[in-house]
Amino acid sequence: MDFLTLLQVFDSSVRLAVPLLLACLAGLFSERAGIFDIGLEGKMLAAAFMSAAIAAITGNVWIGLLAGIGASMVLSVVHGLASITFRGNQLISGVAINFLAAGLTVLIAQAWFKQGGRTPSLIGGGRFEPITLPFAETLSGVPVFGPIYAELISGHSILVYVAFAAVPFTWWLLFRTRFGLRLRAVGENPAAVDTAGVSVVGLRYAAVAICGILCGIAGAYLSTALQAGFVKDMSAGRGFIALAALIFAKWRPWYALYATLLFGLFQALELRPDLIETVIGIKVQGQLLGALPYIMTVVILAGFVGKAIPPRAGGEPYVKER
Amino acid sequence: MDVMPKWAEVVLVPLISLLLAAIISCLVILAIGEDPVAAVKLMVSGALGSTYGWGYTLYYATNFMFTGLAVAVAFHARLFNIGGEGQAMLGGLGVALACLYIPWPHWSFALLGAAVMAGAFGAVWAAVPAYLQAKRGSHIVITTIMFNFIAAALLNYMLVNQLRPKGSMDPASARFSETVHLPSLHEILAPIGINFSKAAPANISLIVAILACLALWVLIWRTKLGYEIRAYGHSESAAKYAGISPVKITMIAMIISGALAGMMAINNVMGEAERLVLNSTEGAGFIGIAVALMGRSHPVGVFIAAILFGFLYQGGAELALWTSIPRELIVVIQALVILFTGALDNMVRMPLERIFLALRRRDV
Amino acid sequence: MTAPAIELKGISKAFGPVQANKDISISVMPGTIHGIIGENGAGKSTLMSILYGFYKADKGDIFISGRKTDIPDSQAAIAAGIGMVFQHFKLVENFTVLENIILGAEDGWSLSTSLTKARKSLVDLAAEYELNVDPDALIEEIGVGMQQRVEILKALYRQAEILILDEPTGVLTPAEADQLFRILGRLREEGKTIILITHKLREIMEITDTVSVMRRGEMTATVKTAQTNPEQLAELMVGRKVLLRVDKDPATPGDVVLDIQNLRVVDEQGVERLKGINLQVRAGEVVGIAGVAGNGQSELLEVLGGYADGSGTVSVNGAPIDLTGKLSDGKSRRKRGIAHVPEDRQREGLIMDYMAWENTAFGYHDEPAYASGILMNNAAIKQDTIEKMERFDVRPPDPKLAAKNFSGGNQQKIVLAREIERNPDLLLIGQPTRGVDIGAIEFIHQQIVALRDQGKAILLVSVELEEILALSDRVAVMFDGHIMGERLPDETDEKELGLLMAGVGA
Amino acid sequence: EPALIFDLGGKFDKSFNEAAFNGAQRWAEETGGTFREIELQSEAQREQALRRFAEAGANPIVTMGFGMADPLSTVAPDYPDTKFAVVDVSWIKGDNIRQVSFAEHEGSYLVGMMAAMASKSGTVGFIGGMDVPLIRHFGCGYAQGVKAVNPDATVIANMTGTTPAAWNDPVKGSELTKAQISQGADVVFAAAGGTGVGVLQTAADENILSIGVDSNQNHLHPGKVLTSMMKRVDVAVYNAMKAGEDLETGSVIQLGLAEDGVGAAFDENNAALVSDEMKAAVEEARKKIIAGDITVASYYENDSCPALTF
Ligand SMILES: Nc1ncnc2c1ncn2[C@@H]1O[C@H](COP(=O)(O)OP(=O)(O)OP(=O)(O)O)[C@@H](O)[C@H]1O
Ligand SMILES: Nc1ncnc2c1ncn2[C@@H]1O[C@H](COP(=O)(O)OP(=O)(O)OP(=O)(O)O)[C@@H](O)[C@H]1O
Ligand SMILES: [Mg+2]
Ligand SMILES: [Mg+2]
Repeated sequence: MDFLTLLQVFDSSVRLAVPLLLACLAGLFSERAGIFDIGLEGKMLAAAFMSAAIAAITGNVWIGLLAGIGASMVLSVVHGLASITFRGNQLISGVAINFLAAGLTVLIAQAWFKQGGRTPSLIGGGRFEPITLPFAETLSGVPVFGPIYAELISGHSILVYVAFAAVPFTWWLLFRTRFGLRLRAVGENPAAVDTAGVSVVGLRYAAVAICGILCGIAGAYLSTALQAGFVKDMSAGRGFIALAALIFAKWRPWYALYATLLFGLFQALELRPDLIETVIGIKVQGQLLGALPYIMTVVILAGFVGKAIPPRAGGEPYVKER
Repeated sequence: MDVMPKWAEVVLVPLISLLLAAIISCLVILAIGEDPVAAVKLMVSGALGSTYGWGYTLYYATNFMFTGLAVAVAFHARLFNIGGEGQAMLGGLGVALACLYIPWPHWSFALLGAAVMAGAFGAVWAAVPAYLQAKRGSHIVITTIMFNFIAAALLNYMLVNQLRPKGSMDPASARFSETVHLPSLHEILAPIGINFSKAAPANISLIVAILACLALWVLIWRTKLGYEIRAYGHSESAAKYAGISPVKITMIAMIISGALAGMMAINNVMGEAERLVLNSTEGAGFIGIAVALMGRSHPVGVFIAAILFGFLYQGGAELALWTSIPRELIVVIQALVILFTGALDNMVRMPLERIFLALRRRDV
Repeated sequence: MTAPAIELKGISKAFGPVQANKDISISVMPGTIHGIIGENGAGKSTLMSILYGFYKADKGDIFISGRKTDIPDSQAAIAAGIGMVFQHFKLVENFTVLENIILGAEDGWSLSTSLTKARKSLVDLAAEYELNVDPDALIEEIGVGMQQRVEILKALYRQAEILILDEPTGVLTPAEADQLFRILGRLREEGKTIILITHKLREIMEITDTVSVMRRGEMTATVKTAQTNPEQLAELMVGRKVLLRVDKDPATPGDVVLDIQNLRVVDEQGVERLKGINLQVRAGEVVGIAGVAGNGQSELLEVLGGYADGSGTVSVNGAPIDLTGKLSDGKSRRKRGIAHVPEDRQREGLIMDYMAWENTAFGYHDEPAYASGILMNNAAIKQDTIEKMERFDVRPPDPKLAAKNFSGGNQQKIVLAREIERNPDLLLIGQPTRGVDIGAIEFIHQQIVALRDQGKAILLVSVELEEILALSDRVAVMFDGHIMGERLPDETDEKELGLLMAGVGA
Repeated sequence: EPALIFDLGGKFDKSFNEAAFNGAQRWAEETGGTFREIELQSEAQREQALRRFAEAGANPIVTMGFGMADPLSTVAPDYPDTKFAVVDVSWIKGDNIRQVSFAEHEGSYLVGMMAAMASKSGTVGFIGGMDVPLIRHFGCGYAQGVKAVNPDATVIANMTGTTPAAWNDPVKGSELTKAQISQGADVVFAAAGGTGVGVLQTAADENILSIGVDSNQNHLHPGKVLTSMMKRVDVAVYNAMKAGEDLETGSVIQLGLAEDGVGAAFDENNAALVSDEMKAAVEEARKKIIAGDITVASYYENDSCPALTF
């Protein structure tokens, strides 16, 4: 396997990892604040649709992005109402949101565009185009680093860089600011936050809102950067994989990066049976190949990752008086 | 100490929640330019207005009872089994193998044998994540999600490469022989003079599912094992104090859970399709999560929630048949029902509690 | 005349159908320590939580330094100079001490700035009040005594002028309690106002200036401490005369029931917690284990109770029991006639979501009396529960009430009833009266003595020296995983035991 | 009144079902008639829809997809007066059933030839949706066509997945395309429903050629889609509806190249991409296949493929 091939696989891993990463960080904010969220999938889907729809209508992908974030936020508010204000079951709320998004996106798409639940293909300014970073051309001649820079680092859409920047930012926000301290505390022991004179409800809504923003970007990335339009159910289970990555990452931002990159790598390898064949020497049977990312995840989980302890107050509504 | 009388909690709250979901659904129907009144009528009469409708409603409900119970029993041990889908797929494989390769003398033996196979296959598929959770601390939510994907690949391999009869392009097993045909409700009820629709797929598995509800009720609330499962679910530290082994409970609860999910296959694979098709579970494993949550993990609740979802499925089918309402609308209606009855129930409960409290104060 | 630091007028509060506070009025002068006593569930914590803005009162007004003050949330309370140390600490377990202290009282958005600043003032506070804590230790890794210091520091860091402490000594050793009182005295001298909730009349007499008594949600009396005595207070509290001493005859020890030889326990982190324990308990005697929390007492109970592994030999009635493996669990221990009242009733002794009757069978649920075949005999368990509740005076005597809805004292009675009535050969009992009111303490102590008098062996672990001295026929003191020595209660005193507990002398 | 039963993918799957819908729509527009339709949501609805429409007097009932084979053979005998048509099925029995099957392998063979001729690298790709025999059937014909032109050519074949989600995962389709490009492919054939949207898009973005499927998808990216493997499901549906109650049944209709049931699409969108030489070669092969001079091996008949392993 030559170096360039390796870079291409990594490049593919990055693209596949980015929606997972954004959704994973989204879940991280929410769950660190004690709100479990299995509705990541639905929010991503809603955002994918709305951003593509609005980008198609306005021809401006940035407006599309905002609209996508807005759609994801609306679902976040529903989740917040159910799980914070009305202290409902967070899992049920998440399940409902997934269904709601799956149904509504197609209904609205059909009503607006009459193209069978799709949006029109995005052209020109309706899409996020890959950005070539400065000197990518000039440096590509430099051995090792050049190709890495030109192939792997350069040439992604802006949202990819946003996603990667979100990792240190999340870390910084959570572990270096007052807001982060409070957010983590509210997921561990809301009563401590409450008696310290900080609003539990306010913090949790803030967390859920950030979750909405990140899911919104993840969805927009799918439909306006990776693709040029929305297709029904296009999130294709990525929200659930992100959830798995979140547990894998033990609710930590840097680990989230590693976990999603690993998942991305597995998925990228699945696309390259030829490489697997050259490495292990035998042709992997087709369906087995498809199952490989999931088998690898289980193996790694069982072999190398210890027990993951979720935020202690996670999943439980904060009830003072019964 | 409860603020509300039990009937209000059990009947009034869900009913009002359901009503809210219905109202919003009607608004959505209006918004896409259809007639909500006609739609509701169609759904109700289509799903509940005839033995035919009931036959389909109950058929779907049977699936959801199995998967709902599966999720519920794991919940009692505080284990979140998202793997019902994969376990049900494996159960289907078990049923297919039992029905295709064993010459059963009579359907009753076949049902028994197939149920055992389905349960065993489902149980094995749940046991691996359970073992990894108990012994290695691998989070069961991830492993069961992964096992769903792996199950899909395995089933695909079995159907496309192994079980598919030669010459058929349908990735499905051969049809099972007539001897393993399970009696439908029509055949069961005819001798006692009830004329039940012949066309509907509801079959004797419904009775198995109801028995499973009963059995689970007994298990959870009447047996030592159920007592231990619940104890472990409520407090692991206390369970240890009492000498209840976490490993044992995790394994047993998940094995029961997987077996129940797997047993769904006697309904859809053996009872309805009479062959194994690629997409036989159709998300029933995931609906099971909603059913269990809405049924508050109680077998009676699961039973009722399963019927509700059966109604939504069959009512939705009727809508799809006779109107041009897109099928996604039905998904939206399902979502609203789950949201209002399952997650926003306190929105209804809180004001009701206040009313009942005020009433009580006045009485005193 | 100065205005009262705190004045509550006509406070009422209901939790659903439960009227926790009824029209309560109270005033506390600045620079005093005001005690509040009352039975479990009398409404003490509720009243203080209202003052701290944790709950909102249904009715009534709050005046701080004579000014009517609205306290809709804890932020308002903090702003009004109120600090509170809750009965169940409100700390984030996996945060450091410092992080817990600044939580909600940070300086600006930057955490490091806040932490640096807090670290400085913490040093000052620690020096001023002898409240030494390691600012970088995680809460889950420090003892409850330390955790309490953190709670107090939290209040002081917020410059509280009024400090509320809800049952602060329940978890402290005598030495720690003494130190706490020194600090409280100090704060009083500085003119701060302190409200102290406690079940221990000795503490009330020792430190408070005035004391209020609550019963069933009402304030029944407020008296000057100097003008009252423990007997009177107890009677005010419980509504009947209470015996404040334990009445018991000398023990008549029989055969050795529990024989521990060279018992060692290594915890999950690989730290040796028990370093070779030798101890014997005979039939018909109570052996008390004294010691500062965290010196191995909990591990001793855990390994004997069957939920921690150990090495060495432990024999019961002459036959050894397994310390590791399958037969070293709670079930097997019970079969060998060992009953166990665990230290933490809420985490271990009870399933808080189970109803009382279900808890009555907990741990014994597969015994023939409660089960046949695979089924539980629920009717028999319920019947048994009704009888037990009556004999142990559990209130309310409702077998269908969930354990979490009983007060601490009554929860403890449910556990005791279950374990004692099994008629065990050996009873392990940890912290039997933690957080329990006087009336219940009296009852629990009587039960323990009665069991001893039936010729049973009892191993008692408690951080209450007073309790150890009152109940034990022999006292062993633990320090750092060792037994420092054994004493007879009549031939020792709190001072000597205190030294042993600190690892001094032998 | 005729009825149309779509397969699980739903009416707007951008390929198979959508083609059926277009056929029905064309019939409705031309005749002014109306038809009933249902988008199936579950397996159990297959039989249900058949019976309900039959009972309601719909005739003929046109159904889509191999999944209908088994339910149809159960239901059809119960309604002898109703005519049924089923697309993509050829192996069941029934006097009142018209089975329509397409020689997808033949059409795929032709586009495979074009792919090989258009390819400069000698490597071409195939991206299938869910791994089912039908899709292997497509891939198998395609690979044979490629090899016929260039025996040394490499065909890279990938399936998107093993669950129905594989039909609607354009993101993965996109990545598969990129993966194939990095292995040297410069033409890719997508037989993957909604996933194909991503394949065609990425091929256009990356400046390689793509081949559409089922309906003519050349217009999606003019000048970037080499051709489309047309499968005239619309015609089959249109014809069935047009025949109405007189639908001829009891037979298997094989729609191959001869019947123009399958074929490569040529229009102004791909005119610039198709050389005369290419056109001529395809035309010649078409004739030879019709004449029986070339046999394209069918995956169905062999359960394996001479030119490709799955
Ligand atoms: N959050 C709550 N929700 C509902 N009821 C409550 C709540 N907190 C307390 N109660 C009820 O209010 C009453 C008073 O409780 P409170 O905690 O104030 O008693 P207490 O005097 O502090 O008792 P203890 O000595 O056990 O600490 C009890 O009957 C209790 O059951
Ligand atoms: N949220 C609540 N809902 C109902 N009852 C409550 C609630 N919180 C506390 N209680 C009840 O209030 C009473 C007193 O509770 P509190 O929290 O003061 O301590 P406790 O449970 O008595 O524990 P301890 O034994 O440590 O005193 C108990 O009866 C408890 O069950
Ligand atoms: Mg209290
Ligand atoms: Mg208490």
